[in-house]
Amino acid sequence: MNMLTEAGVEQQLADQGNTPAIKMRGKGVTVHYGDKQALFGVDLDVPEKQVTALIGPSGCGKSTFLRCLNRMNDTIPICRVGGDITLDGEDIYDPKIDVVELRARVGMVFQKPNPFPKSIYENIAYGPRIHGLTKNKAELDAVVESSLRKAALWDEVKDRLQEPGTGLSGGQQQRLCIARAIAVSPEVILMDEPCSALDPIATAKVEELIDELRQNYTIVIVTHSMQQAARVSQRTAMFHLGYLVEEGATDKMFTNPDDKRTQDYITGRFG
Amino acid sequence: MNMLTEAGVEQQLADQGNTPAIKMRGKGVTVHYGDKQALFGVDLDVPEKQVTALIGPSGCGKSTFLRCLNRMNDTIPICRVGGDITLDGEDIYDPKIDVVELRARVGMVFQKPNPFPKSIYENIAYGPRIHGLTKNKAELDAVVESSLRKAALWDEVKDRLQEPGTGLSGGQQQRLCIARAIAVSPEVILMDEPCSALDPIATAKVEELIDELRQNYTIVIVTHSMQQAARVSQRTAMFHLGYLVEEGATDKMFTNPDDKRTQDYITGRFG
Amino acid sequence: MVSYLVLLLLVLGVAAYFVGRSRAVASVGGEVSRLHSLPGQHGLFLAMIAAGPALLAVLIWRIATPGIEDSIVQSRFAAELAEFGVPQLQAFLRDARAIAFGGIVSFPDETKEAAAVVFRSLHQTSIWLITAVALILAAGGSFFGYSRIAPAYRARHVVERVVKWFLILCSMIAILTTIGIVLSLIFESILFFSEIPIFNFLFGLHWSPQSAFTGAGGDAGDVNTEIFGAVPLLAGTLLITFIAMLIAAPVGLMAAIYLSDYATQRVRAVAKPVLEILAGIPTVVYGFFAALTVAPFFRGVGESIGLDVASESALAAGVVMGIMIIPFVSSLSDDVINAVPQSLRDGSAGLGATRSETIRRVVLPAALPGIVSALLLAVSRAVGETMIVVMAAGLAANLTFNPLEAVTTVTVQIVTLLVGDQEFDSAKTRAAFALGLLLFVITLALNVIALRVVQKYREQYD
Amino acid sequence: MTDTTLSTGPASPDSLHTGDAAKARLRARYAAEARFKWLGAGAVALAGFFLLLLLSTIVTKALPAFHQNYVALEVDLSADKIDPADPGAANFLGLVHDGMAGEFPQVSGRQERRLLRGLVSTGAGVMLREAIEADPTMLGGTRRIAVPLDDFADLYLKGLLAKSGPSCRIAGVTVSGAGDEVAVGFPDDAILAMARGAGAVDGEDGGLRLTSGSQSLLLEIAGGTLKITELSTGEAGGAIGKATVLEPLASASDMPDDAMLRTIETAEANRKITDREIVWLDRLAGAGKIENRWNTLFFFTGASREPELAGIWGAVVGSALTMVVTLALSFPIGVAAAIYLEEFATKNRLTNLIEVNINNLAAVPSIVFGLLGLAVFLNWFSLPRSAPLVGGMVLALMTLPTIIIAARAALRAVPPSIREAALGIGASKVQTVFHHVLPLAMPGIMTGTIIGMAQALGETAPLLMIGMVAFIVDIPGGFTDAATVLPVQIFMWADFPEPAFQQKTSAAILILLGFLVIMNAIAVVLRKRFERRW
Amino acid sequence: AARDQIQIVGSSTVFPFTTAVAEKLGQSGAFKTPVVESTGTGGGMKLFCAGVGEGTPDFTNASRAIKDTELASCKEAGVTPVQIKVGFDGIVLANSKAGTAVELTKEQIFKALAKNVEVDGKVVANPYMTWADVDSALPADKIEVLGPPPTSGTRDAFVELVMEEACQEAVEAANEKACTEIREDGAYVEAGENDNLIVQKLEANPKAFGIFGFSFLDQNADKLQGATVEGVEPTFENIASGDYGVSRSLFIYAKKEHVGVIPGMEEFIAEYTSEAAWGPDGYLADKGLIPLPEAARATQAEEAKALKGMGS
Ligand SMILES: Nc1ncnc2c1ncn2[C@@H]1O[C@H](COP(=O)(O)OP(=O)(O)OP(=O)(O)O)[C@@H](O)[C@H]1O
Ligand SMILES: Nc1ncnc2c1ncn2[C@@H]1O[C@H](COP(=O)(O)OP(=O)(O)OP(=O)(O)O)[C@@H](O)[C@H]1O
Ligand SMILES: [Mg+2]
Ligand SMILES: [Mg+2]
Repeated sequence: MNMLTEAGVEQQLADQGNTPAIKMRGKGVTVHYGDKQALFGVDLDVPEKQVTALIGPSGCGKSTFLRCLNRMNDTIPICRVGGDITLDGEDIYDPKIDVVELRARVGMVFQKPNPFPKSIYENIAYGPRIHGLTKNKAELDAVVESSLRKAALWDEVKDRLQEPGTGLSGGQQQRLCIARAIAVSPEVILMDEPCSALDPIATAKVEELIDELRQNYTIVIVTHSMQQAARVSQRTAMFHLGYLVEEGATDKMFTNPDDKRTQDYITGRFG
Repeated sequence: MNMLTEAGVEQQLADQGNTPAIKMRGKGVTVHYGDKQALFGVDLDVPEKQVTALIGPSGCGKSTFLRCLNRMNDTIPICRVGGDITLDGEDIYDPKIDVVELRARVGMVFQKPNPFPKSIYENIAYGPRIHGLTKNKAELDAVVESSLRKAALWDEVKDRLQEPGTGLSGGQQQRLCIARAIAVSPEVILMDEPCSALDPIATAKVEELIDELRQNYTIVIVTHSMQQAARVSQRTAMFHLGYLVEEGATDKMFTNPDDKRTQDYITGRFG
Repeated sequence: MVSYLVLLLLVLGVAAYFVGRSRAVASVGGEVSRLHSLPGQHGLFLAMIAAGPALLAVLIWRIATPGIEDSIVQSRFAAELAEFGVPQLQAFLRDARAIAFGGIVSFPDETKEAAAVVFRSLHQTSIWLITAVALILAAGGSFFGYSRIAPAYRARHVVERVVKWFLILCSMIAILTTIGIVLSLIFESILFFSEIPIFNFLFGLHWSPQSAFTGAGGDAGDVNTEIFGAVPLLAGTLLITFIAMLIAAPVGLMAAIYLSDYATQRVRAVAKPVLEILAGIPTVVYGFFAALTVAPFFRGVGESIGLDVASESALAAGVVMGIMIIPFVSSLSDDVINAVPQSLRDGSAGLGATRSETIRRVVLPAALPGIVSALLLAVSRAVGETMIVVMAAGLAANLTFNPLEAVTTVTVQIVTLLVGDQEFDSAKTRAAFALGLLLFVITLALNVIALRVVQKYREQYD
Repeated sequence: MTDTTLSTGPASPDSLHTGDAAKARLRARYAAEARFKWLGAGAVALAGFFLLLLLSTIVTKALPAFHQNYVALEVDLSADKIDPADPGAANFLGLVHDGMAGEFPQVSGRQERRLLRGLVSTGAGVMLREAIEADPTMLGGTRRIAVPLDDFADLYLKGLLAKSGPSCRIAGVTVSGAGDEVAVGFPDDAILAMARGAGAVDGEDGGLRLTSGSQSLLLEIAGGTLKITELSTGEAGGAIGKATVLEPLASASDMPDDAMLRTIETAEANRKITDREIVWLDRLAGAGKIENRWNTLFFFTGASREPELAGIWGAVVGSALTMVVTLALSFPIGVAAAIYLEEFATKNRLTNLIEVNINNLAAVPSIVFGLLGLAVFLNWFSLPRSAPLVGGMVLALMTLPTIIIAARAALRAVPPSIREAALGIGASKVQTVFHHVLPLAMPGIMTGTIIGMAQALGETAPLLMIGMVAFIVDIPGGFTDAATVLPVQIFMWADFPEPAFQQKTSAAILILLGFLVIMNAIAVVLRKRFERRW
Repeated sequence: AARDQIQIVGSSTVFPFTTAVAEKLGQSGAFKTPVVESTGTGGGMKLFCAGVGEGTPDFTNASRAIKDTELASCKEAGVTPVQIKVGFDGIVLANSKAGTAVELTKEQIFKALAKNVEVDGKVVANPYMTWADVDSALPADKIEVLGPPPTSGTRDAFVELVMEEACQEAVEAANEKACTEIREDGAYVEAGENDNLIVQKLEANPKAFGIFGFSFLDQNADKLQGATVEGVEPTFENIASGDYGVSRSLFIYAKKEHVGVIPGMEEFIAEYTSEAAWGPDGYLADKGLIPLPEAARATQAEEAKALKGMGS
């Protein structure tokens, strides 16, 4: 799938330069919801096997950008996406591209937990099943268990795997959705505020998980917690009113941002 | 409506003792979801015109308790509530009680934002309308505006009041639900993680709002952020596995908790 | 006159609504929020209590007076009417009324003229009476309601209780209908079973109530109890319904899925109502279609591959019936499928599921109860259909599960027996009632099972 | 944490979703996807195809019924025929028949006169009377009045009864003799071949005989028409034969002339119209006295046993009245019952019982509802027979389960979070339901209503028991007047022996469908407005 | 109060004729057009005999004479029916003109359609599959006859007039009951009461025969041909003269108690029994009703006019 397109070459060059390869790249991404423009020409690279955090005030377009990365916006009829977004150098909005494969490779945890009205077990097993990732029941059981464990939910639900996922508490549902997403082992995981409903301990566990996943996966996370962004991400991008204000290594962003707005936002002096 | 029940007398006594009056009181509250018990005899007083924070790990029963306070659990068929809960000394589970009135007096912001599939304006205006809080359109407009302003959403949506509330970003929806709840001016406001999807600035604004509301209203808030609990609440209750672990003045809870578990949880050394 | 009264009461109701509202508002000095209930609810309450009882009284009057008037006139003219039979009496009253209040007088005479005078005066009196009663009720209700309006008065409760009782009443109609149906079937059925042993009826394998009335079969008492076996009919019903569902369920369901998840909005907006026309085409048309187009077609196909297809076959009737009930499945399912929240579809799509996987594994299970309802409704319709079966599958009660043969259904037999030329008090006609009852019991049992199943597999989303 | 996750392993997540195995799986999944989609499209197309098939056959059959042929006659309305003092007493049909006779003064025999009279509709007299009642100034003098033709005459003129064959000109035909039978002579014997082609049989005398089983050969000559009955070879290569006079020649004497020979391919025995009638009708048509009018009679009159007079309006009104009652009862009651069961009732034995009951009612054969209506509404409440009020009530009972079931499914599909939202800000249960849940469930409820009403509109069986399967001429004026409904009318017409009713049947079906479409269109528009996804 | 519009119920066979009369009465302008329902003879009798008064019909059509039990229940409810025999309905066996014309005897029909027949002195289930099996002179086509169901009066008349008669000659040993039974192995197709459908099915399948009333043959004379029975062709004249043996009488019953109560009843009877209606040239003949012999018409009209009640 890695074709030697221009982007591909560029990526290889990047590889040589010892900086991490670029897994996904957005160039001049614009999004309209009907008449309302939600993103204005966002250029953002997502480096491979790193965690990229998207921060910014509520309504600035973080989720919108995130949903562009695996074309979830396709499901909103009034939504139109412009610009280029590539995955491994390939344009994901190319008509030739296969969105199903794309979404299998670029998984997503949604902002509002949306468990299926099925049992907890079925919620997790769904992805591996449709992708045919496991050969038998035992393997599937193992995947379900390890996914739930990683999402720090196993202990709470191990005795009630057959109960409906919708009967869980808010935070449990959120973790269920995280477990569901990682069960299919995507290359890129998009997480929209994965810890918003979680208590500090669960949050810590999810952050640990993110750190662990980073070894093999590329991760993009939306968060409102500066601390969290600082803790888990290597790169941070700051959005404001639909514009990408600034983007760079997390250390730098949090210590010495270029943009005044970033600084204000991070220090909580915004608005 | 204040009948001189035993509880009422008690409350008056409490008033004399210069401690704040008890607005709501739970005694031995138990909740079962089907066979599963979610709350085990919780005793908790909610003092009037103060902010009470409920903290605890995910799935410990915070939402469940909160939902008992305005009988939202009635809507879950498998849910059974035991024990006594009083509002102004009156048992709210008394068959004589009018749940509608109860809920008008005890408003709620849900954990998952659930705007009506109507326009933003209608979302806010609905409550005042059914409670007859405004005399004319102008007044209603004013209520809508001030509610949205208080929830720090006005600037973002003032030009699109007629668009559907479901087309807002996650954080915007959450603020919309806050605005919707305060538009009916309930005596008690229950907020289930009202800031989970909000950025720090919006969070600060909501916290400000809570602080402001405290002048006139009683507030119960569920939060996962210790900082937030410390910042906004006067009293804190710590839940764990369906038990109320400890309850007391926030200052004390955060500096010198009685229970080991509280201490561990607050300092993030839990689990 | 009375229509003016009704109009007056309606006006009063509307007025009461506004009065109640403003009174409620006034009672709190404009501070509406201090009211327990909305001003509108107070208004509604006052309107209901002011106009409701009076209107009810008028309604009762309207239903009751003609009878009362008639009996008064009858007793007044008892002497003249002594000789009259029922129809003459009725004609007398009809004509007298016609003379009194206008209308075609068929057989005028003097007594009738006299009676008309009585009618007129009676009517006048009764109008005055009801007017007085209605006004008293209205006034009383108004005062009572008006006095109740106070900030703390729970007008909403009253209004909502009325609403709720209305709702309960409406759902009770289903029970009443059921009782009515059972009652209208049971008496004749009992008579039937007194002639035909119930065992023979339930388990008999032979249905052929041939022996006719003219000379054949001897006396009425001499009934052959072996010819009323319901099993072939049930088998036929099952067969045809099964074939129909074999068409309607997949086609309907797939159509619903296509319309709700694949088709563009415009296609859906057109296709759905168009398909719904299928449900409204009169069954005679389907009958002709089945008998003259589909059946010969199947017969031709059958012959070409060496199968012996009867010219009336269960297949033809079933297939056409299936077409007819497609919209029951497609439209109702489409609505429930469409109602599954987008977030669930998003969740599945976000995991890399294809659209069809999302539909099959997430959307359909979530919509299952609704779909089952739709399917049940379609089955019900198929079970109850007659015309297509009569025209395309014939009336011969063969005990067979071969779809290429002629069969008949319970419903068809009920209709044929009821509209036939044989005398009504014969076992043959009564068999129709027994069949109706049997079908009722069987579908009841099936529905109980279906309810259990649905309750078990219900997935509550959100 | 035991990391047994995936043996394929997070070590190489790339291969998991982009490797060959994954590609193969994906291809299979896409094939399934495509199949699924095409199945869906196919299902819609199939259903659409069936509909089209049904509609097209109905429409082609129905078209002739939308026009009706009238004949314009000179009718004498002078005072000696109609007494101006009492116009009602006159024999109007007789006047029309006189007018018809006036067109064909030469027709004399009793049998023939009867045949001629039969060409105009028997309803012509009533129509004339009504016209005069509406406009008495018509009286006193001869008027040109158009009256409808009889059904067979009408069918013939529409080309549905007899097939005309080719016609050709023949020169030098001689006619001799007088009376009903004449002799004809032809200059050459080509006519013999034609006769043979027309199915003539060999007579005993070696000639050809044209019987009622063969095509008709008609000879138009000298302003009259002859029907050839016998032919044989004549002298000098010509042919001679005998012919029946269908229409007398203008000049009775022996005169050679150019003649038109026309054939009517359908043998007289195989059609419901005689040669004589055909000739008369063609004559009238040739004289421009036949008017093909838009069939207002069909649209705006009540039922009749005469096909040319039968109209659909009575049934349309009856259906409308019945549907009004049905809708007014079943919609609110159905929705209310559904709301109660789905939103208010606690789930217990009673509600389960009600639920099972409702589902079961849907399966009750519709005629049983008729029995119920007979027992309850007619016998118990003594409501009138054949009344739309009762019909509407019975159909409402029949429709209720459909609406309730659909409404419940729709209500159930509304996410609970919406209810919680409303309840949470202090809306009462009733408010929650009526303000939020019901509007969201409306599309589904509408669908149930559309389907239920469609079913009710097409139903006949339950009406049988309550007297609405009936022949009713008068247009109903209210809910308690005797009335019938469209499907009954269709059913009855489909069962009448007269062939002309077959077109009427199809036309009536179209009317019913039009009725249905109008009824649904309103509901569909409403439904669209409520539709949204959340 | 009583109605002012005549109500008629009953047989679907008589329905086309009674409706024509009703329409005529309505056209006269003096009365509302009577409401004529098609309920079947049995259902009609049930309604008719339910009692007197506005809720009950004034006339009922019948494709057979009232039965004793029905008359008894009429009496019990205080109803005196006035019987008027209005004409005959020939029952014909016909096929498409595209098929072969056949001449049948009653015995052949019996052999073709009976459930049990006598073969070599033994009563066995009907073994004949083709017409040629019945009689070698007949075509070698599969026997397929579309006819009315057992609930129909037409079927009863057919059974009585053809099957039983032939049976008594053919099967001496057989009990009476066997004579009335029609085969159920698919050769006889019970086809509902929509005769137009039968006509169309016959058109589509020239090898099939149909059994139905004469009026359908009459109106579809261009498509169908009637089989001769015992050498007699089913024509209007033959049925009227009684030469064609398979015909039955049609009746209407008037409710004597309602005469003089419901307007128009006498006029309706008068119209029905007028020569212009039921005479050989009347409009009912056009509709396919076979008139009674002249003398019978006279006595029937006489009795009807006098309202001669039954059993009184
Ligand atoms: N509808 C339900 N049916 C069954 N079990 C439920 C339901 N709702 C909650 N529970 C269970 O009850 C327990 C307490 O749930 P609750 O929602 O109160 O937790 P919480 O403290 O609010 O957690 P979180 O912070 O994650 O929202 C959990 O174990 C949860 O799984
Ligand atoms: N479906 C939609 N229809 C219309 N407008 C939308 C829709 N979804 C989002 N928007 C608008 O687009 C803008 C960006 O929304 P987005 O969801 O990307 O915000 P966000 O950064 O994720 O905010 P939050 O932190 O509150 O989730 C907002 O103004 C929002 O109102
Ligand atoms: Mg967001
Ligand atoms: Mg919670």
